[in-house]
Amino acid sequence: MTPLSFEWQWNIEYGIFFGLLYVALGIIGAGLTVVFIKTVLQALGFMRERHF
Amino acid sequence: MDSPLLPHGVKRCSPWVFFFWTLPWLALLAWGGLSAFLCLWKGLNQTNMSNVFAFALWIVFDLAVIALGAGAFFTGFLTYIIGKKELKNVINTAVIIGFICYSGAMAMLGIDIGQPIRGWFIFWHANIHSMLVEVSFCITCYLVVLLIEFIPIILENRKLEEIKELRMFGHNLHEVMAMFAATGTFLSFFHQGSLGGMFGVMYARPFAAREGFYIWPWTFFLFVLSAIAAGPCFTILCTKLTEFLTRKKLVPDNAIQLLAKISAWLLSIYLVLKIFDYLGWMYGVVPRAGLTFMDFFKEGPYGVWLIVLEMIFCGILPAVILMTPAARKSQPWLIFACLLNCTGIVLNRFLFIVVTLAIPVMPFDRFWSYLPTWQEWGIGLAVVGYGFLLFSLAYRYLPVFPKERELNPVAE
Amino acid sequence: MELNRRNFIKFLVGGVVGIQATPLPWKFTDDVAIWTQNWPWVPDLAKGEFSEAKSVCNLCPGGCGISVRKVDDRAIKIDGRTDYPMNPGGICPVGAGGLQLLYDETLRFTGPMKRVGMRGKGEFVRIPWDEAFQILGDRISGLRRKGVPEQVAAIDGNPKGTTMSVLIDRFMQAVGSPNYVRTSSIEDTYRLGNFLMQGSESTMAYDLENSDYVLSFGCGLLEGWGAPGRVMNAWGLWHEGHPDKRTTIAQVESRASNTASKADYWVAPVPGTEGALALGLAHVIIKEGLCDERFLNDHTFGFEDWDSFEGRLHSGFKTMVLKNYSPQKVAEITGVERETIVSLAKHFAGAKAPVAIYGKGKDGQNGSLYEFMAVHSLNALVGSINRAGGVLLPDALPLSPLPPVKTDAIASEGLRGPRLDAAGTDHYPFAHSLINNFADAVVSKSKSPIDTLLVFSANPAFTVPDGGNFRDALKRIPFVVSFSPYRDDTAHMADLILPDCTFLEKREDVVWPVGLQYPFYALTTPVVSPVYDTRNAGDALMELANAVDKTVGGAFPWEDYEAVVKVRAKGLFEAGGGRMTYEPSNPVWKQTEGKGAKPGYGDFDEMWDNLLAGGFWYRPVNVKGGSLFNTPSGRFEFFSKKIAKTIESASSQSTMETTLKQMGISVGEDEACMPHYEAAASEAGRSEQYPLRMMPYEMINLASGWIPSPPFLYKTIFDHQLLKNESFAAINPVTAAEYQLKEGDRVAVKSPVGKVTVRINLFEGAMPGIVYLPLGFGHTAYDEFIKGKGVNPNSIVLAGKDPLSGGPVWWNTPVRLIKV
Amino acid sequence: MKKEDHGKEEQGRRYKYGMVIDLDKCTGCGTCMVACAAENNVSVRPDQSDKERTITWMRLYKISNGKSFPHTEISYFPRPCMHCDHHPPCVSVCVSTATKLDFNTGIVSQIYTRCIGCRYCQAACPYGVRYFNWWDTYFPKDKGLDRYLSPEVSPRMRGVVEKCSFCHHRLMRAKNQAYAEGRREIEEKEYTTACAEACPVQAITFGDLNNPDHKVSKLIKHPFTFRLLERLGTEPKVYYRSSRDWVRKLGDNFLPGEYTPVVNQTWMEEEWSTKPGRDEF
Repeated sequence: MTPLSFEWQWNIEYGIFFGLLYVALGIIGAGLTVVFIKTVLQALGFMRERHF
Repeated sequence: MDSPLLPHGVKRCSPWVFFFWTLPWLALLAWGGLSAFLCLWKGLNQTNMSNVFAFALWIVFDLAVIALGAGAFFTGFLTYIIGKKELKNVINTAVIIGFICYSGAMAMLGIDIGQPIRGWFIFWHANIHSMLVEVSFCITCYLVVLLIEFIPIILENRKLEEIKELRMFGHNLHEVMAMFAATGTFLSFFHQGSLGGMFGVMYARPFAAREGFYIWPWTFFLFVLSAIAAGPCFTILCTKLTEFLTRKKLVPDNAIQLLAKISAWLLSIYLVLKIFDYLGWMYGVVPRAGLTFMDFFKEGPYGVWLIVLEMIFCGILPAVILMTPAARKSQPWLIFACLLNCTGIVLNRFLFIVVTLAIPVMPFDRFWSYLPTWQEWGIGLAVVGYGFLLFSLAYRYLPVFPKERELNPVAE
Repeated sequence: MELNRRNFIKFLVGGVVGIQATPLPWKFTDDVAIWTQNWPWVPDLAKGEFSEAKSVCNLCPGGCGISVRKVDDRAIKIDGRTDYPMNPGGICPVGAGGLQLLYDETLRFTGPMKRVGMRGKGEFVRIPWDEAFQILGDRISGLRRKGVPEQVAAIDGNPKGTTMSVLIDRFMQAVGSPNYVRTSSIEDTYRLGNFLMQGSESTMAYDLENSDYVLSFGCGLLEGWGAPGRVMNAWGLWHEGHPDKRTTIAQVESRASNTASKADYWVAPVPGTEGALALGLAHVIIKEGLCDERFLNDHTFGFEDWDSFEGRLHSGFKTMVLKNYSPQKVAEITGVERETIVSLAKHFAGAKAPVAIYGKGKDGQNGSLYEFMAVHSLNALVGSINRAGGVLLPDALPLSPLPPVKTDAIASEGLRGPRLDAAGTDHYPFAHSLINNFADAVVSKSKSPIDTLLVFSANPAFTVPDGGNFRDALKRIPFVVSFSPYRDDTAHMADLILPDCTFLEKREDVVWPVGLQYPFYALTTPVVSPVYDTRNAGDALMELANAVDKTVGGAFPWEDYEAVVKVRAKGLFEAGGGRMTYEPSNPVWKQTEGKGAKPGYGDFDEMWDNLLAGGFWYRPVNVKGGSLFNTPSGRFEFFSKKIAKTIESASSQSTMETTLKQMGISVGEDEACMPHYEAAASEAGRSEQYPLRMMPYEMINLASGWIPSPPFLYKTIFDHQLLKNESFAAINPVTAAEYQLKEGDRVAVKSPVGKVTVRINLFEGAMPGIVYLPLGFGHTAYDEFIKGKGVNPNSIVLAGKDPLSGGPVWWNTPVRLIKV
Repeated sequence: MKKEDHGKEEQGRRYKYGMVIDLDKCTGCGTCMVACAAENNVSVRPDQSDKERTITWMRLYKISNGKSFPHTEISYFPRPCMHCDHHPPCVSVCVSTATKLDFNTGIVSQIYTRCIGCRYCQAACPYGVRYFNWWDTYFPKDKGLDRYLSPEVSPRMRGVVEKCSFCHHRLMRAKNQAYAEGRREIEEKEYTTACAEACPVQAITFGDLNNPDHKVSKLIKHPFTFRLLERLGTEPKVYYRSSRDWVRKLGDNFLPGEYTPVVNQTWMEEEWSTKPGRDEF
């Protein structure tokens, strides 16, 4: 799964597969963090809550 | 009694009625629980699976629900990426159904594998050449996405909304939903496809084997197509069922019609390709393996009629109905077509899983047949129970249908 | 920041999230994955020092060489031996699974035991050995004191000539009972036929490896006939090289068995008419002038018509065959096409070194004497006797005899009495022992004439083809003692158990396996020390003798069993000419006396040590010169003078007709002395009520003798032979159609003496009108792996009597099918 | 699931163990099955008649020419793991890399402690050589049946897939032996499988297909040899051999008229031709 696990091979297939995987995970992770931080800031009043 | 929890300005049945309504589904869950316990404690000898039927009822259920759950990502895709505003009215339903299907499937898989305790090896010792690994990765990630999409809906619950932070969190999530939807679409596309790939790549099983493009056998693309063709139909069915049970109109027709129309087109395209696929297979893969099409149906309980059923009655027929606006607009026909369409996809998955394994490849081997045990049914139906339960709860306590209030004004 | 609920939760969540970042969860799950495997019921395998021990398998009389792989004192695998003449490398499935017979505790007796509770319930309690000997010794000496030693009987399943069987016989003599009964086997037929036609009482020495045309009348070459290891190895040799050059195998059998299917030709006569077929072939061979005139003239008697010295003209074999066995007639009897008979005869006689061999499946059951003689006469016709690739004439195995037994008055008195099975009487003049008659005699009397029955290496309750007669006999005999190491069907019904060691725990001799063309001798080695409190039956027997009384004990002056074996083995050394080494490059059947390897031992002790180390002794046989046959005429006898003489003396009291009738012979005086076909043997008892015929059939992957099948073997049984606990009857689809039977249907197979319920297996290779039941299922004892699986055909066999020999005719039981 | 680059594999590939089974010799006695089970600690349950679930690494299939009496013939296909070459159907599908094709020996291995029991490999294998442990292994201590177990072969746990390993532990044994004696190579006779060793008619020959001196590499050139389901492209390393057309026909699927008998093909200066079946008078 990671270059640490011994199945890992330094070839293009692994690059593509895990590359895409980590991109996806990255987006999800990033999105969540952003939302989380935003919420915290709003909660602490550093940022105005948008109403819609 | 639970009125403070109910959404504003909508009518809900009394807690007691609701309680009794949940009983059958709880019963199913209990049955499933018992079965699960037996399978985990005593082992898979509790099932009628065998070295011949390595995949059986559970995998059929898995693939079926995942295909039907495709409504979630596809509607999400249409709503957030393409920007079909009218679909905002069904997106919640789609998401919840998707969540139910995927979480249910994951739970079943957990019991299906012989060493659940080692399930995580799929990720840790991943063999990326295996379609099933691709499936596992994508499904797991996508389940997270679905959760993220589900959370805001939960946070819209009346009581939770009162908590400022949570409300803000929900709103913020909403704002970036498009991004999640995109990721979800990407992930779903691949796991729906890989589920098909799983069977297409079994090149030593002529009944399932397919040629393809680069590493992807045709089944890869066909599964994606059939999933997004059937997914919306399933969403429609669920909405209609809810409307029927609650005796309310919950979703404006334009949304339903749009879904139906899209599904009609996708189904038609799918069928055309599927027919080509069948022909290519019949005149390519099969004779190359030294077989003729009818050799697959020499003996055994699974006859060629299954394919006729799949392609004509559960394929072309619903496609035609959904294509003709008149039929599409009449509720009974619409529901009938959606039912057929969903049956068709389940049948398709059944053919690829059970029939493939029932047909011997070695000329001196015999045809096999298989009947699930009550434990297998128990776990399969538990997912259904779980689905009904979760959806009922969601409907009761969350504003699943944004237009419910204006479609059903209640005298205060 | 004060610690309120929310913060607490925050910390908690934060902590949990934090831990996920560490390798801890992975490590933990990984460990869990490993821990979950440490269940108590997953065996942990003791490591240790590996070693290989050479020995000989004596699960059957085949005597294959085995090499047992061990870890410390634990045997873990049985393989074949390449330094061994009988089976260079390979073994049979039973042998390969042998370790389960050693280690399956529920299959074995863990020590001497005494019955508690009902007879036949199989409930026993452990007792010390001394007590066991005490109980049995007292009982036997009691009978002796009463002056009825003949009420002691012994059933012996050990191969003839083995030290064990010699000792048991000796014990019975010392006790003074004539009722030493052996389980029947094809050996009986061979020795009898050999005795009558060739004047020798040793086994048939078929030189299979050198033959270029093997005509097998019913031998289950691939079902375990002869010495399986040797025969199967020969099978491999026959199929080496180019099809046009290899040995041809023609199988005569009613069912498409493995042998029949794999053979080059298959001829399917009605069971029991094989003799007629053989004589039909003889007819063609004689008529076409394909006989070996030289051999017939120089070495045979009774081929042509002849005058006895009182001037009576006797018709010879030739006349009889030409008169009675035209292909046309034989075709009618056997159901084999005329053309087939003619061309088969021509093939056979045309071959360079043809041999006609006779058998019935495995060796476990007797054959028909006249059938054997008919088949063997073919070898004489084509001169395949005393010729490479034919039937050789080796001298008997030169084991030294034991000193004669000194019997006391009681014993001598008892031995003078008649045998219960009437073997050797006018009815069965040549028989040594007839186990079926024994059972009949016990059952027929109101009070059992036998008080105490000793059973050695035998499971008669299961193996005797008599419709369950022997079981009834066992129930009636007051006291049954089993020396079996296994909880077999007979031991299950016993009162006292003196368990023997298994073949891997004791010293035992293997004496000249069935059908082998050269004298052979080998010793098993105790590969592991006895796992349980068991004793070599030989030692136990000697202890018992002492427990009986002085005189009986006096018959066994040796300190232990091995000593007796050694005494006998000395003869091998004295005879000389033996060899104890084997080179795969120079197999025994290629060697001849004198030439080839040196004996490989200087003095007897060296030879003995060699034997003790899993060694073996053999002496190559070459073609003889001078007088070949030890018959009254000194020639090969188509017309047996011994039979003539016996008939004459027997008929001195009564008329010739009645005498022949008593012997079950339906033909005239002269014919009775020659190979001929007895119609009665094949048509007996079939009627409107019982229109079909039941034939038990044997498989090499299912033990049908007294040795249980190792559980491993059930992996090799097909689910159309055994499904759950039901075994199948193989019948031809045509026959099935007559009874509206489909695959898997349940039917009762009913014979005049019993009924078994089986399921139907439609098999094209089954002769129409015959119901084939597998032998080896239907045990009423042993453990969960074996007990109650399928049915035992022996329990419904209606056994007729084979003319002259008196052995059971187990191969044609009239039956009918009743759909269940 | 990508097709590996074969060239890359073949590089530095020294051994390619394989098997030739002579079906004319094979007597269907089942010794191979028993020897295999005994050698490899295969679980033996009280009911072995449930052929869908019993474990038989080496399995005998009974075949018949279907002709009516007395022209009926039966024969047998002993079926170990085919150890498919280059791209075995089971290897690429395994999710947890629990089964691998050892490029150096050609043996398809199975790591029991790695297998998660998803059974995808079973679905992918057309030969049915893969067996799932539906139950816990059955070697009851109270029966003493655990005493004949070999420490050379690790026992399997419930819920994992197992299969024929070409008695891999015997290869290890031979290698260690050779190493101890300071040899680099192992002799042909030093490494053979339990089934081949036990076969009483020597119908099974085992050896290195890459080694021209080994018997197998000569035998596979015989005109009578064929492989099971060869046309599927699984490239089995187990070869069969039969002189009877009806048997050979059952070795693969053939469209009408596709099967062609062997007629006068030369091998070792001799002409070989197959025949329909058992000779008839």
